[in-house]
Amino acid sequence: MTFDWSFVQRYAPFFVNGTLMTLFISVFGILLAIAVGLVCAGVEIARIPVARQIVRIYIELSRNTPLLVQLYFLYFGLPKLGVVWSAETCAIVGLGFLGGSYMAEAMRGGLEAVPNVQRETAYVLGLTSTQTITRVILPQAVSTAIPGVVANVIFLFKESSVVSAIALADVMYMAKDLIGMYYSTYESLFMLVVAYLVILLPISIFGTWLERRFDYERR
Amino acid sequence: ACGPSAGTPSEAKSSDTGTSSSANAKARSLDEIKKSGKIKIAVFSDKAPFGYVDKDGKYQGYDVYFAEQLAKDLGVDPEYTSVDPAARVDVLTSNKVDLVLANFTVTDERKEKVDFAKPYMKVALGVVSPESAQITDVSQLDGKTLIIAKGTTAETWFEKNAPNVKLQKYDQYADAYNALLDGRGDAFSTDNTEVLAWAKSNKGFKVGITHLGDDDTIAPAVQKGNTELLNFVNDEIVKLGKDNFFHKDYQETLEPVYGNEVNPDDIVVEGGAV
Amino acid sequence: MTEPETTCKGFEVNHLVKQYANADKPVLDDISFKVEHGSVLVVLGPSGSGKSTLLRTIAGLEPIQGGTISINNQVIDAGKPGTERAGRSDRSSELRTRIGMVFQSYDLFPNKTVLGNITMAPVLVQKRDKSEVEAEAIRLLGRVGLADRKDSWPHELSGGQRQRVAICRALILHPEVLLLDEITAALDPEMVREVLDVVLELAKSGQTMLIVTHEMQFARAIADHIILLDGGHIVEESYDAQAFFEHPQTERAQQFLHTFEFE
Amino acid sequence: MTEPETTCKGFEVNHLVKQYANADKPVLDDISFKVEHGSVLVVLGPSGSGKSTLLRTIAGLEPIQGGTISINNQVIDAGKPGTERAGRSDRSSELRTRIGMVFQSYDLFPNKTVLGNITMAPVLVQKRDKSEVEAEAIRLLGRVGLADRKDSWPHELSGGQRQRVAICRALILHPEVLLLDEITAALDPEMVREVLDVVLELAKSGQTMLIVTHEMQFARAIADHIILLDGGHIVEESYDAQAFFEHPQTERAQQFLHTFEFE
Amino acid sequence: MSGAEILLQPGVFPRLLQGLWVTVWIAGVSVGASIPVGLLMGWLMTLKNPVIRAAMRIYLDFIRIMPQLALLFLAYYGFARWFDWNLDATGACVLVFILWGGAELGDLVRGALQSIPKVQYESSYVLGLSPWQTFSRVILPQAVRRMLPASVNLATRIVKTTSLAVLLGVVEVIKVGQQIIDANRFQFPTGTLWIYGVIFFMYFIVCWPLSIVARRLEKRWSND
Ligand SMILES: Nc1ncnc2c1ncn2[C@@H]1O[C@H](COP(=O)(O)OP(=O)(O)OP(=O)(O)O)[C@@H](O)[C@H]1O
Ligand SMILES: Nc1ncnc2c1ncn2[C@@H]1O[C@H](COP(=O)(O)OP(=O)(O)OP(=O)(O)O)[C@@H](O)[C@H]1O
Ligand SMILES: [Mg+2]
Ligand SMILES: [Mg+2]
Repeated sequence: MTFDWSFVQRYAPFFVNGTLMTLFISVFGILLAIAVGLVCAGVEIARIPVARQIVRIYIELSRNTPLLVQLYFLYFGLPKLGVVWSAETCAIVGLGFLGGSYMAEAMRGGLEAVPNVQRETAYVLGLTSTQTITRVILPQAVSTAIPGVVANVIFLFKESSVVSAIALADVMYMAKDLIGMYYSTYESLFMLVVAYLVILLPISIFGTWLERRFDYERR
Repeated sequence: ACGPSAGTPSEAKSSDTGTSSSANAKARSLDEIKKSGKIKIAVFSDKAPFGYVDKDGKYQGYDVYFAEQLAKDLGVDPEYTSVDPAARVDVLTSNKVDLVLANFTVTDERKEKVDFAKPYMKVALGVVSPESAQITDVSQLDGKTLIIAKGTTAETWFEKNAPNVKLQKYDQYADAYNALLDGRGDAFSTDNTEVLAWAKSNKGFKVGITHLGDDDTIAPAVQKGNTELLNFVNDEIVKLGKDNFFHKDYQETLEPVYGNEVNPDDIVVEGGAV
Repeated sequence: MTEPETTCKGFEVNHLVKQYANADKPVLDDISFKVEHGSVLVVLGPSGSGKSTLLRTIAGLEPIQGGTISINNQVIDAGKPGTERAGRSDRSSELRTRIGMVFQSYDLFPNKTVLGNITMAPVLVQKRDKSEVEAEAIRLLGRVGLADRKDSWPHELSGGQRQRVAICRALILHPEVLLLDEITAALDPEMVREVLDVVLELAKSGQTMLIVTHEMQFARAIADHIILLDGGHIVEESYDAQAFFEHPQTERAQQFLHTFEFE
Repeated sequence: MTEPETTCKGFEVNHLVKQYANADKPVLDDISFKVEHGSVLVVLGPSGSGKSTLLRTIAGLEPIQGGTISINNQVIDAGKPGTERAGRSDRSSELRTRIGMVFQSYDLFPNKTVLGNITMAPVLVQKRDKSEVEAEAIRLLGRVGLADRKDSWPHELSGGQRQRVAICRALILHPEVLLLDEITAALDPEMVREVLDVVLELAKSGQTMLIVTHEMQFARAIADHIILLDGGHIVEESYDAQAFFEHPQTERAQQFLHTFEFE
Repeated sequence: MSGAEILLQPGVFPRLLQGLWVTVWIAGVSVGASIPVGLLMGWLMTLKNPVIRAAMRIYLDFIRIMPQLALLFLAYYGFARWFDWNLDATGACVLVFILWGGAELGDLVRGALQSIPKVQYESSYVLGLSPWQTFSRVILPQAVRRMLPASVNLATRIVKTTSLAVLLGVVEVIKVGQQIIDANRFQFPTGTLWIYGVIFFMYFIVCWPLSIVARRLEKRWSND
């Protein structure tokens, strides 16, 4: 069996569309995850009584169950309760649900890594609590949290490949589709690998740059 | 070592594990199959009444009924592998199974990749839709969403002949049906036998198009060039045809579902003669 | 204010009581002392005797359960029983800037340059003019021998350099009293020297200071006034460093000083 | 061996040269000294003068480029030029056990208890009987005041306790010479004292030792013999600690000692 | 009709448990086999040889950048044809999880080995231990401690990722669930919700204890 370049040329546009779908779902899913993560990390750091327990339970549930099952539950399970979300909504909510806990842990780690003496120094220098948070704590927390957040972003991009199971036409869906229709396994897998490299390599490189940019010890 | 199995006692995973490699992906000879005492057959596990797993976890259905007979005549036990529609070619080309008996429609593209035996069934495509918004003609689907399962003839047909239909593709039949039930698409298309059977037991749904495309045949498939097994299967089909075996199969597996709405001769092919 | 001359100009602690939550007795129990304006108090004591705690209560980092802390006769903190679990004192920003503190750990803000570290508080808190503050910062850096490092990042500095910057950061607010808690404990000997030389310099220039240190030679050289803490109390107090180190009065002090001598 | 009595019983370094890879000149350049059996050599010098390097070459941790290191006239390491990038010396296990070393950082094996730390090497390397070794370990722990901590884990000990265990771990091999590299540099003053007391004890019992320290009082008390390193050379050597500290001969030594004095 | 009753049907729970067993089996075998692979990879990653270094880097980065699902497809469909390597779906899953687990674990091993302070090697040398004694008695036990919490977390990730096996046709817990949903779709139209709900909690019950163990270990060993 030989590699059929003309097949690749013919169906490359499919993969471009698939890539756009992957980007669409991932970007919104990740933004949601970051928002959820911020709220949860805030709740945990501030030790808000009841909310804190809820956040703990959420984090355990989200971290210990697979995204595919979460998606099936949202997509096929919820309609039985009368809640019908579109596949896109399910995918974004699913990614946000899964990613939120990972983001929360990374951000909490960043905040907790700021030594207490930094807060004390700010106090002694007369800074107000807002000034302390914005000028002293957050910049340092961001610096420590970034590597974790970047790793999570890449992780979530990859996880998004399972949305094909709920009929969203992402790159994975395209690959499976072409294999199923034309039995062109090589070519489809080749385009799949290329598509993920095209999406994730720049993100990985950007992530490394970002880590450097915010690493006060190294720039 | 064997992987564990779930679902059925009768089903065991392939006996060669992931890390063991055979010299090549060459198909097993009849002798090898006999010697191993097991024939590996790919069937559906969620496509009642053709191939499904019943409440006791046993494989059942029209395809499985035939598979049981084949294995018996070969003097071995059947070992079933659950496949998705889209995987049916690949399980053969990569020699994961000896035989595919999964409602496999004979098409020209597929003939290039696998060898089909004589047919044991014939179908055309059908389209099922909610009674409240019946689809009775393909043109009604323009701009609408049609649910299909990946790797089925329905997919290929609509891709080729109805570019204005938005296709929503699922890996598995179970998912596709669920999507239809939840109103995620306007209709679902696959082999007409299948949709007929489904619509019959799902209130509120009706098969608006019963016959679409050419009349296709359904046949067992083996790896390309595995003539030994192919010949055996062909001989079986001819031999069984003499006893009207497939009508009996129909009675056992399909009739309880189709009732008398369908004429068995519209579906069953005896002795490989269409 | 028209206070009579006789009262203390400087810094004063009266009957201070400090207890940590979950502890069965106070770490500091009825501590009183005065530090005259322009003089240096050295606080000595074994590990765990409450030296750091004393400096932290004065800086407002710990709530106190009894007594008062005052600067120039103005009470800035008064003890309230039952506040063991309370947070930091709610002093105004302005009051806090009147007391400077440098910690043992190199606590510069890692996200700001040397200059940024020094100028942040005067600009943000005292609302002083940025260019004026920068000019003063550079002057201070010159005084501690770091004029050329103003644009360095904290991690590029040695421990000794960081502590000198931390001193500048405290000094630029013109604190009436400067608290130094074992600022050389984590340094190599040569760096210890360069930091302590800066502190000796400061003492000469008349900066009021409270110093916790384990460098006995240095303590002896700099102290105008010494207190020895143990078991929550001041066990010996002296205004004569020479006399304290050579002829300590109490047995506890003799025993303590012996730790630092061999044979 | 039937060496004449006149030769050195003890430990000797001759014309030692040590250069690090990528460095343009040696850290140690033609260093020679002898340490009589049962005596204590204190190595002084400013930071970066090569004190640690000297101890590490003696322990075999660094390859040397010239000169020899010998114990009781037996050469255990001879320099070879061009070995800057070589790994540790390929001394036999047996030879290595004849030189003990304790480092500044608390280097106990965190995965073994106190007893496990001490008994591992004699059992594994010297093939001694386990129960005999344990009995000796307990005796040694008693000597350093830790008899009751034999089943503790390293992380449960204070820094001072860990260093005392590290000393026991070295002593149980009965090394002919013990190298101590700033073993109290990371400790609180009280702990410094408890560790140095153990070392003083050892010196009295006749253990040959090479000590690097910044505690001048301690150095003065323990040294039979002092060398001051600077710029890769021995700039001053003395067999009279009293004299060295009070009337250092060279200007460099005066300057060095001044770092530790205030006013 | 309440869909929850589907769970009370005879055979439903036992079959789901059987499916779960397949999931756990794949994860267990993969994790078990990842350990030696990871140790080997980790050791290779610490080597200074530039060729090995680069090869390990590319291997690790490729595995990290490719979604597991893509790797599964590569292994299942690609390998059999490219190398005539006959893997069934379960085999492909196990292979991918070992390659992936081995790479990630290898990185943990590398990190752990490199985080052991140099003075530990030096103390061992000075005490006369041989290089092998040093590695087996001093370095390895410490490295294992350091990497254990993260390794347990990796194991939970592998368990979770086995859910992708269904997309290759492995009859594990999700596929069993789909079969049950399909077989009962006339009697229990809302069975979907309940079956997926139960599967959700089954994963949770397998992974959660591992997460707890990881957190405990982290706390316990963070102080030394
Ligand atoms: N945040 C705290 N909560 C409870 N107890 C504390 C706290 N901080 C300190 N302590 C206890 O208070 C006592 C005094 O501690 P402090 O740090 O003031 O001593 P110190 O004299 O500075 O000792 P060192 O010389 O070791 O720095 C100690 O027994 C200590 O354990
Ligand atoms: N592994 C190494 N590679 C290259 N240079 C080194 C290495 N270790 C030490 N040096 C250099 O060798 C010189 C001597 O270092 P060494 O640690 O022996 O000094 P020291 O006298 O022990 O100093 P300190 O009092 O700070 O411990 C220093 O200039 C140091 O930078
Ligand atoms: Mg203190
Ligand atoms: Mg040194």
